[in-house]
Amino acid sequence: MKRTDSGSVSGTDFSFEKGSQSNVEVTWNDRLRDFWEEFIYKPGLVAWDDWRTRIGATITLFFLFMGTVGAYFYRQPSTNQVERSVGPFQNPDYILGTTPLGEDVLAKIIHATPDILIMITAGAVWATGLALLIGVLAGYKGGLTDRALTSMSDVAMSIPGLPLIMVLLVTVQPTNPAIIGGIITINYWAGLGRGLRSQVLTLRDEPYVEASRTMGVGTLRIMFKDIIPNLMPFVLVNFVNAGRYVIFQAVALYYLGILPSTTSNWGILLNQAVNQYGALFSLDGAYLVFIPTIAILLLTLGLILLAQGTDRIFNPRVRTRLAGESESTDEEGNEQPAAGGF
Amino acid sequence: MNSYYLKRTARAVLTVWMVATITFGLIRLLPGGPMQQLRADLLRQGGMTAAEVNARMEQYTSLVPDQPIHIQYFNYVAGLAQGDLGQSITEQEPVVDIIAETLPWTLFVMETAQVMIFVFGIVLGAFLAYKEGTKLDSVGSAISIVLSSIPYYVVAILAVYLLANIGGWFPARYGYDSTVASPGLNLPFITSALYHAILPIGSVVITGVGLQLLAMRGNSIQVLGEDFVRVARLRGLSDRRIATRYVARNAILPMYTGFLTLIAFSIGGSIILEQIFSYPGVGQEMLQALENRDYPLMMGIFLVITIAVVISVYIADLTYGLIDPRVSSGDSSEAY
Amino acid sequence: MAADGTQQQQSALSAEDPVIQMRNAKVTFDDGESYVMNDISIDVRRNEIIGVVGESGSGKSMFAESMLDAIPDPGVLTGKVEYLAEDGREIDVLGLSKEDLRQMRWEEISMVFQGAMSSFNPTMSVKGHFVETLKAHDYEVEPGLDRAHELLEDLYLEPDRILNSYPHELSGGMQQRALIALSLVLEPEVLVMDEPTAALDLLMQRSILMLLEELQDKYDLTMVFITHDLPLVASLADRLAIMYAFRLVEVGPADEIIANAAHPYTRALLNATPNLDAPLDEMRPIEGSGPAPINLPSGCAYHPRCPLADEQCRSAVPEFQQTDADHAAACYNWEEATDQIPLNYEDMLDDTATSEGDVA
Amino acid sequence: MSSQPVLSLDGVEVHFENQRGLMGIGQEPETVRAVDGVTIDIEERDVVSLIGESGCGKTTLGKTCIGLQRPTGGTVEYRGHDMWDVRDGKSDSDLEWDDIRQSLQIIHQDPGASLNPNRRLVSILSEPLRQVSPDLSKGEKRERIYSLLEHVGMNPAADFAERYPHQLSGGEQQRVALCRALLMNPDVILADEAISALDVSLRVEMMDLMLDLQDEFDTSYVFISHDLSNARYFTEHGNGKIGVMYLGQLVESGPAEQLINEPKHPYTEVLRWATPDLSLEQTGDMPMRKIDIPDPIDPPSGCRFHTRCPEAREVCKRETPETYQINGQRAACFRRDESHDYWDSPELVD
Repeated sequence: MKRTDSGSVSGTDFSFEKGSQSNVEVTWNDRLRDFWEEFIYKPGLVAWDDWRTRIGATITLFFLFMGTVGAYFYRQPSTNQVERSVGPFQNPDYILGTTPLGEDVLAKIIHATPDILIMITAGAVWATGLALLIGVLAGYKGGLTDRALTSMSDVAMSIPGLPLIMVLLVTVQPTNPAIIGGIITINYWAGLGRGLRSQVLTLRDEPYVEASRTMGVGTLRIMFKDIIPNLMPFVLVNFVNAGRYVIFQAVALYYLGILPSTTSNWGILLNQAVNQYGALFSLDGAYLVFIPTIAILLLTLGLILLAQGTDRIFNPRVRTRLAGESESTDEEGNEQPAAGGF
Repeated sequence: MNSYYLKRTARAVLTVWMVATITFGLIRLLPGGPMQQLRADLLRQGGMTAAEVNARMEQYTSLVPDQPIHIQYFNYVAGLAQGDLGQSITEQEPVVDIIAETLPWTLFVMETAQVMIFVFGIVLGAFLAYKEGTKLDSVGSAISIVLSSIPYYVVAILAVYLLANIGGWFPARYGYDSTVASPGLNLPFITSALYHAILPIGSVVITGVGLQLLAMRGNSIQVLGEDFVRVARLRGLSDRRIATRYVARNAILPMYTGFLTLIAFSIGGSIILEQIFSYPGVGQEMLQALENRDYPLMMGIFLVITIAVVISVYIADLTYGLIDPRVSSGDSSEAY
Repeated sequence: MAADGTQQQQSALSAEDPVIQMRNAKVTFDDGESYVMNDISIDVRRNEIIGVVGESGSGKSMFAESMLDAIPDPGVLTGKVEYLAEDGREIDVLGLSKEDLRQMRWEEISMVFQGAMSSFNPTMSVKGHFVETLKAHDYEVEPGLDRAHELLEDLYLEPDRILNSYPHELSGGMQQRALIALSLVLEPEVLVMDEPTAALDLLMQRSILMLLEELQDKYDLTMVFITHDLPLVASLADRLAIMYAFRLVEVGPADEIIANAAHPYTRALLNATPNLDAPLDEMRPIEGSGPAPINLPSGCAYHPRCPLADEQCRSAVPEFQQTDADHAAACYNWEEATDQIPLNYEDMLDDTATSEGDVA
Repeated sequence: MSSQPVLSLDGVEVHFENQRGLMGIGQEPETVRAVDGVTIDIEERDVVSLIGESGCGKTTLGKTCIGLQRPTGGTVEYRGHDMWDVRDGKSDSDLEWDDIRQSLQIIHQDPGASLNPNRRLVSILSEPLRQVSPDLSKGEKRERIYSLLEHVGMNPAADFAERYPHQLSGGEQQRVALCRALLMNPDVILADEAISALDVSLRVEMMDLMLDLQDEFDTSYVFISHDLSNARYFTEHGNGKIGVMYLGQLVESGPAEQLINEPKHPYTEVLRWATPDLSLEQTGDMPMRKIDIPDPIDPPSGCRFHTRCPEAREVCKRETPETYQINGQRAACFRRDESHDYWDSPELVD
């Protein structure tokens, strides 16, 4: 049937003479089941399959547990609460030993974790979020916005991190860990933004993005439906790297005494070990240096391993293979069998 | 001048100018920022009229405090061009001289460390790529992951602790042994300086090489899978030639841009390293300036460090055009 | 499985003056469970252009790579591959040591791949590729570059401009021709080409084929041209070998195969490719799809898609049978194929045959 | 022919400026004249094929037709109204840009890249329905998607709908791309080399499918290909016309059978020579004087084909031939005009 009016699709839309008319309605629990399967069950399956993610996830969950439940139950560290200068694993009440001021080392480690975790999440979310916004906008829009945003991130990128943070912290004197996290990654988003921009530049000209544009799909919807999902592996890896950067900088700032030593932090423990307790000059004070080091190492290691494993989550091939969905036999038959190939 | 280099030069100059403006902003406009706090300190000392305070502040920062902003800004930039960054409060010396003394030490440690990280990362990364799938490969990768999970300053502390204080094999402090030599181009000074630099450089390299190694390994494995490597083997080229001219050469390209951003953050990181080794670098000066509120020195160092970063990134940027022919013909945005 | 090495009686497969002899060549990736190239025995004749045609996934690339023993690991090549040089040397390719194999490749047999762009080192000029190849085989560079100049001129390219530019500065067609020149710079006797022009558009493809024909006369080369595009290679090749499901199914002179292909698959392939001569409504695609190496149908692999399939086809793999002087097909019922599967360009064949007599 | 063409392009030009020197100053910018003065009409339920070598501007022209590329010269009219005036709100017609946009769709060459790897088919195919009829419930959308999938031979549709693109073969992916375009109920679909990436035996199948669906969806096709035989098959079945492009200009156009059997332009004869056929009789040597296309930045003077044309003469270097009309066929070559002084100007020899 020929469409009468010009172009616009009014009542006379097409209907199929042929084709089965099975009516299909989508119930509410279908939607829920889809959501569960899509975002929790399958990614979990993929994550667990790779040994790196398994270790990474266990370590990170351990710290999460320590930061929440542990901090809630275990006693606050305070001076002279226990016997002084006891080595680790000698007494079950204070398993990790005590400081020369009589503080329980395990308490200090545990109670530093909540702040560190908040700082990491705040800093990483701020850096990745801003980088995603600027990178995608500059990459997709192009032209003047691209030039402006790129030169802005050029400047931010070339300002060395630590000195800038120091200047800001000295003037702002923040105490809330979330703000500290944000300030620490004040210019970290620049490098990430540039990486995202170049990825978006390639994605923007992909046929499926052009097809969406041709269908008249809005720019925002294209960004969130077509471009960002394909960036997620890159974004996630850098989200965790931002976390690693925050840990390193935060501990350094506490160690240097720039951040107030009122709150507890592994950096402060290190600072006290080195400057006050003179741990560096005799072997028996070694545990005061090694314990915070191991804490930092473990948390960072957990994050890095988690990142390396998770980019497979966003790869649809891996997700379907693991979830047991059948791989269609390729119609032309691919030249190389699953095993080898060239 | 090829358009690519022209664009890069323009971008470097623009960046330096914008950084200078931001530093000016940080000093002058930040509420509770350095200038206000300097005025408060001077008033607290007491016994000075407002005019005297202004004169003293002008002496330190070579800026007349109550002039309209744009004139101050103009003087600031003009002063900057002639290298006048004001005067340090604590050391009563022009900021520029202090920086001139200390910046070489920082650049020496940090740039050597970066170059070593880059070289080791490439060589070991390519080596592991060739050994992909073997036990050595998995062990090597695991070690690099663990090594990159420790902050360099923690390794520095451990180095001072175990290798210097307890072990005694290396000097734990200072840039050179003043008893043995005096600064100058004489051999004892150079050997002593090198001897003192081993621990700082070592701790940065050990923790930095891990990520670069893994990145290089990933790139090399990807290049090894490319057709032109297979065709090269069919053409009978020697393995050595393929490993260097084909695999390493193409695997370095993406690494180079990562290396650029590393320069920026490493110079910033010198502050804590020099505090641990009390190394006479610009980082330690910055820390002391921060601790005793010596704003002119603090902001001067901040500006110089940033410009040093911009220049080193600019140099690396120009050389990038040499190793990737595709760039110098057209301006490819990923270069930076 | 097929009887072991069928010797002289299949004249289509053997040759008086072969340059390459392949006997029961097999390639497997999972040590024997499935074969990506299954029991190929054929001779490549000296100074001939043989076209090897097959849909993607039929094992034709393996056939090309096995001539240089260049199967990528973990692939394993078994059987016998003999190279008989012009000066009488007989070289068992699979028996060669690593160094001898390195010498033989490119000096005796060289190869051109499909993606020219990905066959060049992006950070090196085209000249760099020529020089390092000459040096790797201890040829003097100067005379080698003169040869390169001549080759590039034969290929309608300006030698100096091409040599001094980087691969990304050349168009697709130029890169492919530079690659062909690079593969001939050591004056090999055999040039194996795996879909060399597939990525280019038609006019460039045909032009390159013209140039290959001229090069073959000038340097009296033997050429093995692998492609999925039958009409394209039909005009260039002296002989055609059709592959299906990792086996050879038909071999014979090009015009013979075009005029009366014996194997049902070849006839179906000829009917399926759109070309200018066949009347429009008779073009029919081949139903179904080529089998994967793992679940290979029993007996003749084509029997699920073949209209002539009978019990015999389903049980045993057909032997090669002589259907004409120099033309053989591996099919039990090849006689009925001619009348049961008409070729849709029959009338075009009749008038050209009658008007000029000799079609080739 | 029907009343008003769906699309009519008049003297369309598309020039790309790439900046050399710093931000445009310094060396003057190079202009690539991708499309240089093309006039063509696309009727209702029509098939127009554009053929030519890569780099001749056929894709750019195709994208200009469906409004993805803004022309730098000439006009592109959709049902009589200038498309880009509507876009800029300057047009008097009651048409909105969204309606025009939604009625001109595209299918790409590489099936693997034309579907978002991260979305299931059902989500990919509900996108067009969301644009065209937003009020449909999720159930109705699925129903319509299932019936179209079965219509193009992908059943059981429910199973295919849940799949990701990487779980489909090249042929299936291309059919989904076709479904996506058809669900927009478009007036014109640009098939940009839509079948050249498919395996030989699948090409005919895909072309047949596109032609069957043409009647049902009442859509025209702009079919781009570098292969004359594919274009001929598709155009002949849809009884449309073929346009031959060279360096941004339409050198010849006309009904498929006429154009192939009696080509009126030397370049079409060269393309005809390049199309392999099974009769094997025409060998002959290289019909063109040069293989490579001249640099599009400064195309040859006069008739742009004169540097490679086997019939080129001195006059071709100086003058640019206008388009001659010969009973339904149009060709831009002096040879079509007996009285032109081309015939007595000396042979061009380089």
